[in-house]
Amino acid sequence: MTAKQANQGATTVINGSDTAWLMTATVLVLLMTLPALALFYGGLVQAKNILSVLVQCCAVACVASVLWFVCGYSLTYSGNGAWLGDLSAVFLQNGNRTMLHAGTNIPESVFVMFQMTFAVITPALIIGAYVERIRFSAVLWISALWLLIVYVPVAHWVWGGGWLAKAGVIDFAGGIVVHVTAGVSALVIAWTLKPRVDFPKSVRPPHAPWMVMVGASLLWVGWFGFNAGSALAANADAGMAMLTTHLSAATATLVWMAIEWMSFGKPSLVGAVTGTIAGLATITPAAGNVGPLGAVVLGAAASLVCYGAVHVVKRVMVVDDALDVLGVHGVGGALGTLALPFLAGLGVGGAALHHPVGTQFLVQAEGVVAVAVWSAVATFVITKVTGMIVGLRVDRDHEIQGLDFSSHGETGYHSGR
Amino acid sequence: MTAKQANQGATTVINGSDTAWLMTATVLVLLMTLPALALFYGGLVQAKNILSVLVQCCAVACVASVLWFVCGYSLTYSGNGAWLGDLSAVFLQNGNRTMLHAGTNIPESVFVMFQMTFAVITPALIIGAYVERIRFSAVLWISALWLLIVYVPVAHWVWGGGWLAKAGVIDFAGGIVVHVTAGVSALVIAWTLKPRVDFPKSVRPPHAPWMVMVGASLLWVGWFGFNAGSALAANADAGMAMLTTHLSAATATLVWMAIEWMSFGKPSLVGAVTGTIAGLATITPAAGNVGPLGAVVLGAAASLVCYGAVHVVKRVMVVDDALDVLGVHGVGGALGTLALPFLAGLGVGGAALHHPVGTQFLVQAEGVVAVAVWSAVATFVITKVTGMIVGLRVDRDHEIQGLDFSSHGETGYHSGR
Amino acid sequence: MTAKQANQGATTVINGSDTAWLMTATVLVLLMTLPALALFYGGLVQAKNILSVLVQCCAVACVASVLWFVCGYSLTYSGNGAWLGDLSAVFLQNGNRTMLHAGTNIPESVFVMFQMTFAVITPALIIGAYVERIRFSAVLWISALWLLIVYVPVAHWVWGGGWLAKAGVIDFAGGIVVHVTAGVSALVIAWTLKPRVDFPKSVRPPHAPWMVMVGASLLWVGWFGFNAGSALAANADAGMAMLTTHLSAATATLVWMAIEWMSFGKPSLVGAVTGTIAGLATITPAAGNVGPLGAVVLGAAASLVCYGAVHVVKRVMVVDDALDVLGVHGVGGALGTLALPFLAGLGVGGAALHHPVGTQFLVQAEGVVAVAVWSAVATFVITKVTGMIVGLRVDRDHEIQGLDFSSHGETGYHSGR
Amino acid sequence: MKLIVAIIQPHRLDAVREALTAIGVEGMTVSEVRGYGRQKGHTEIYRGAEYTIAFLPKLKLEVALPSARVEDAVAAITKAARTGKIGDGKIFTLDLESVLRVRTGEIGESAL
Amino acid sequence: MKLIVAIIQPHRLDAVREALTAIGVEGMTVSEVRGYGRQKGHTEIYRGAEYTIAFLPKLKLEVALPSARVEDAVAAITKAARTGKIGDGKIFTLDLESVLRVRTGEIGESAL
Amino acid sequence: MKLIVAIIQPHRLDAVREALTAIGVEGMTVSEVRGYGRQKGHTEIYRGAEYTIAFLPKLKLEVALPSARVEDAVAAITKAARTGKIGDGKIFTLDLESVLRVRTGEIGESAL
Ligand SMILES: Nc1ncnc2c1ncn2[C@@H]1O[C@H](COP(=O)(O)OP(=O)(O)O)[C@@H](O)[C@H]1O
Ligand SMILES: Nc1ncnc2c1ncn2[C@@H]1O[C@H](COP(=O)(O)OP(=O)(O)O)[C@@H](O)[C@H]1O
Ligand SMILES: Nc1ncnc2c1ncn2[C@@H]1O[C@H](COP(=O)(O)OP(=O)(O)O)[C@@H](O)[C@H]1O
Repeated sequence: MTAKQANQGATTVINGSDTAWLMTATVLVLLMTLPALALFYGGLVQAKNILSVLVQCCAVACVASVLWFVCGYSLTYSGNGAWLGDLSAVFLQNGNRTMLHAGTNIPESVFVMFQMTFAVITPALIIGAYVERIRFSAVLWISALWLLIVYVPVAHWVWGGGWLAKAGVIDFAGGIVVHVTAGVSALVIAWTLKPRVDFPKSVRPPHAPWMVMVGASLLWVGWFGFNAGSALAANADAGMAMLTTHLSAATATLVWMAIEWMSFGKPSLVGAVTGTIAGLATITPAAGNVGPLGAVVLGAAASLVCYGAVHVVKRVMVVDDALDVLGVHGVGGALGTLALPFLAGLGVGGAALHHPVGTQFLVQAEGVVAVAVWSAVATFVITKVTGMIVGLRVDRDHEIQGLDFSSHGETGYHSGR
Repeated sequence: MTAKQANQGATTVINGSDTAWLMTATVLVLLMTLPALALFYGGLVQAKNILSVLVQCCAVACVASVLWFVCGYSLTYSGNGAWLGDLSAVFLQNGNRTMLHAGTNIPESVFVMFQMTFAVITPALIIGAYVERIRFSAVLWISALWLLIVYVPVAHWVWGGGWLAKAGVIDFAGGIVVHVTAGVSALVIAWTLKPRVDFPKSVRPPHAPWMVMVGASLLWVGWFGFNAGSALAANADAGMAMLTTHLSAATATLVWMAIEWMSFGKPSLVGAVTGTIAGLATITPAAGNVGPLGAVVLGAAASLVCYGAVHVVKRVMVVDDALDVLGVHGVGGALGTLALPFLAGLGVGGAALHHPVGTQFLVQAEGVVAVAVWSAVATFVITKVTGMIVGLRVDRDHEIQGLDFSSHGETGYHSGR
Repeated sequence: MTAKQANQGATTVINGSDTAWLMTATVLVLLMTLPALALFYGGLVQAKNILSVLVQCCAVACVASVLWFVCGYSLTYSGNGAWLGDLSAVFLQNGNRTMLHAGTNIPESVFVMFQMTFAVITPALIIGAYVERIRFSAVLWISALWLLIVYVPVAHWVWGGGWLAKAGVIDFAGGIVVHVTAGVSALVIAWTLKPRVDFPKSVRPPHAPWMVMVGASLLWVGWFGFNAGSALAANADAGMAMLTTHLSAATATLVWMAIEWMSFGKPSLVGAVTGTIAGLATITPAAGNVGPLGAVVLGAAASLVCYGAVHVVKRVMVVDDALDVLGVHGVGGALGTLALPFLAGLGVGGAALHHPVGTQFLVQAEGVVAVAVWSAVATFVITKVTGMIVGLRVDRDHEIQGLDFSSHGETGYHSGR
Repeated sequence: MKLIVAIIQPHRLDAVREALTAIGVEGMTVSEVRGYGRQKGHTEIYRGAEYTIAFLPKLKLEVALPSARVEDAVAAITKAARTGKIGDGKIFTLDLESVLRVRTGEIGESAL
Repeated sequence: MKLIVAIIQPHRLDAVREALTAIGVEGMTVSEVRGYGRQKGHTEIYRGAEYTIAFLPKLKLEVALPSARVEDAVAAITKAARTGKIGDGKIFTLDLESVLRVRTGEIGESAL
Repeated sequence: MKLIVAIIQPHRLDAVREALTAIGVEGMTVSEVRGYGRQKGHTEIYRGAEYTIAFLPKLKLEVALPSARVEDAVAAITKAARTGKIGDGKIFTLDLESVLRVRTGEIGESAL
């Protein structure tokens, strides 16, 4: 994902194939947020809150896009700071339209755009933690602050040539940068925000499981752009990343179904696709280093671990991380990050690590822990500050009535008569 | 979009990267009609008419495709006529399978197919004007005649080397060819057709806002193929077009939300995504000439202007352009076309105009006016003629009962019990 | 589709454009199963079974993916056996990540992944035959055995260099390998499984025609990856395959609408999109050999023949092939396979056959018959064996209650109150 | 007091509500129902065959009101709901023993 | 006249309608309802936990008919709706004061 | 026996069911309805204009029970359903002539 990883025969002329593939990958990653994630999350909530989730996904995507243009991109990918980039690319005024992105064979515009889709989906993932009770203005404040204070620095550390990149951490497509940051922050927000009224008694099964499945399916295909695009080139690395991504997702889906089948005598649709997402989140950091065999092992581990994690958060810690952002994304991303040193060498098709296995594991662990701590602390402050500025929750009546009408003046389903 | 624009180092051998990207872009533009536009429009109507909108989208897409094959393509892109192409490519019998499209590096088949998806979505956009009351056979007649009498000549003028192309008008991806033609024609049809029963009293909020949002999201991602594909190559122009397209859409979404928030105290989902579409339609003609800064400015202007335009059409002119085709698409397309001369030089990343700013503006205005007039006159005649041949409206009872059952013998939602 | 077909200037270095396009095509073909086919089939069943169809699509896709990794790929594409491949690529341990797939210019990983998506959708197509009454465990058993006993050998015969490939049969993207195998097997399973309770009296119109249309639209765009991807390169063959695919689908849609219009006075949405699928299935084997004119003819024939075939199966043979897998897919695939020799030379744009027309037709017929017979016999045995191991049907009460709750513990639509 | 239960064509709802408010009946409850009667249902097309949908969409209106108002109300509903086609619906009148307004606990006619 | 209100299992609707038409009762109105009773609801699975859905889908049938026909109708419904499992439902009978056919204005039994 | 028909705010359903079971009323039937009354509906925003939705979502609860239990039941429902805001709903009581349990054929109070 870092320019370095893709720096195979960098030239001074644009490579058309890499450009074609990266534009395609960009389309796929935006699709993951709009509409894939929106459908996945929207189907999981109650019918009276479906529209609010969709508005939140749109709004977060747009806020992140504009901030990325203003200074997010610059602070992430400019300069050589260990902690943060510089301001040489604010408002994307850093070069003419034919400029090549250093260390790649694609135009700067394509690199900016591809990375933007990552900056869009990461804060959007957090939506799953606070749905059905948050004030809409708080969504905007939290997302904006979070992008600049958590996502941008962490992305710089890992992908922008910062201290973790220098330490040789491997995070191919965002196990740390995307999933650990989003997962940990989700837990902190959910905990600060307090549970939904009558949680957990009030919890209802998803109002539209079919919508959850459609969202998950689009996330699956979109993830090919997310992971295979992270090779930043149309080459064998991209191809293998796609293959490992798919095998991990398929295996994880089957394993989650098996667990439910054994526990309840029936495998459910929502369970199956939750396994899919767990498998995809888990392979994300490792997609560039493991081979097919490692991907299958990782996929199986993903469902086993995430299934347990969801239980722990919801029922042991009793935190209302409504749609299990930590349990599925955060834990999955960390698992993949920590397991990859051991799986990279399993069978053929893997790629070399930056360090010997043991050392690599320690570096990976360092990355996960440092990023988790930073995400937790910063997000706590962001949430408290937002609470002071605009307040965090809608009032009880509005929550009971549903956010669709109370916050957006609309109704999800009109019989039309 | 014109061969000229893409004519950078034309060769006699097919360029694989350009071919790969254009095939991808073709897929994305077809996706914009099926199912994106169908969902966007379908969600906006009442539940009793949802299926009729979907049938209309399918039928218009197929009729346009077949006519494009028969003679539409030939009349648009063959020969050097100022007003119309020639018949040398009727039934696409103009060359063998490996033929290169002149002035590009892609196969003729790919160029034909990519342009076909534009010929498909343009008449489909007009559907928004006449839903919930039109006779299905009238949809077929109007769409077929309109494609040959309005779309084909205008596309030839602007993209086929016709008089507007010679005059140096800039319409990168269809602000004039797609949005002005569709928007103006929509108004004329809506006005000729008369409003829906009890309009505006009978107007109901969209029956499925979630469906509107899913359609809008797919239009957004599809638009990357529409605009970035219009570079006809996998290069920096395509990359910048994608970036400007995205920034305009994101900005427009936020601005429309802000307007509603200030006007009604609540931003709605349908409003937000209407802003998205306004931003996309507005950047369309300009995507190849403005830089990131210009795109953001254009996006903001899009929502401000289109929000007002929708109000004027619906409540001042009181024309039942049911889904605001003129207000959102027509006005947006015209705005982008007229504004691009002034924004192309804003910040870095833009591309040169064909004339000095002032002259370019006059040429742009000439194009918009000429095409608007032609669209209005021709569409009026087409509609009247269609009215004589098959009649324009279903009878009152059928309109009240809903077109799904009365015209197609189906019901949109079966509880299944 | 076979390496041979794509073997135009094979090299020892990876071709970036072909790789970019094939990765894109892979994404599109997976999209055809998840969620396109799931939506297409899900909308056709009753509301109480919608989720079960979605679970079946997910599960079949995952089982096929894992089996493809284990040995399916190896047995299909390794070695030179006339009947079956060898085990040299089990667990995909046959080479390093940069390995090129022999006879193509793409990485082995991309070829494996692209072909996997075909192995995923083929057994998924069969789901249409047994929905609303099958036991979920039987779905898993049948799909797994079917993939290894029917799909893998047939794919080897036709695409893996087996006896039919040697005989010179032409099946560009799977008229025989995908549609004939799935269609014939669907009939056998439906017949063995017996009809749904009270069939045909109990048959209800689709519970969500809009969902059927969305699924069909996504299948349409996905099919561009399926057919144009089968050129295994980003070249003129791919471009022409996309063009012929689109023209066939558009024509077939219009013809099916015309038939219904004449028969019932109203064209329906479900009818229109059924025509679309018939047109797509029919062009599949021929997409690489016919030109635009042939594609239009084939599209028209598709709807005429498949419309009749659906009637014969449902009302003459009275077999409960619930969603018409044989009538639409099987018959369409066979029709295209048998017609292509005669249409390849129609107008310009076609490609040469491997034999003179007459001989080619006989070879095509041989392929269709041999594969149909093998599919029928093997599937019958597979179904019987599965019946002994886990039983084929849910009990009557569960069938009446609906599989969503009885087999998966979920409800499709929660009003949320 | 009486409870009027009226089955009407879905698209007549607004007209009926206006007719009732016009005569000062300000409250009503509506539910979506499906009806079967002389109007024998309709047929839908599905892949070359026609299927009969026995039950057609109707709306059920429930209006509680003082016995004295019943006649006017029934007349108003009839007038507003009639299209003259089979399937226009029925108006049933039942005896209503008591009414209570949840918000205030008022009972009897004052609760209407 | 009487108004029969029957709560039945959704999948018994067709059988009940046929049973009623068989004895010449040609009109009825159906609504989708959710019921709670001895049959205590069911549990759905969601991410490793089971949730109880208290109310189960039922159908409510409303049939207005002459008092003389009530007995047969109740018998017919009972026979057609019974599966013998908890949750089969109830049949309530209420007194119906008057009926009017919207289309024609006919009142009383002739309106049925 | 009596049939209580209560119109309540959707989100009060669980509370009402608990209140009823608490006093030993174990059966009820619920339907989704839309209501109009003093609470005049609400306005939704659509592309720069506000539209009035006259009918608001409510739930209709039907509870058949022995006449002796009516008072407690009405009291329980009132208490559990009240939020104090306009639109809380109504409770109607009708006379119920007979009840039959489909599963067993039992009739009268024992069928409840
Ligand atoms: N006996 C009945 N009991 C309850 N509802 C009835 C009865 N007869 C008719 N209905 C309702 O009235 C509607 C219209 O009745 P129908 O006989 O079809 O037309 P019309 O009332 O114009 O003769 C039916 O769809 C049904 O909902
Ligand atoms: N007291 C009641 N009032 C209204 N409806 C009731 C009552 N008791 C039961 N019902 C309805 O009848 C249905 C079946 O009742 P239940 O007690 O579950 O089974 P059974 O009637 O076989 O004993 C319930 O789901 C509910 O809809
Ligand atoms: N006369 C009536 N007949 C039938 N239902 C009524 C009547 N009046 C009110 N309702 C129902 O009761 C609900 C609440 O009544 P409303 O007058 O809005 O509030 P409140 O009862 O608190 O004064 C309405 O939405 C409607 O469903």
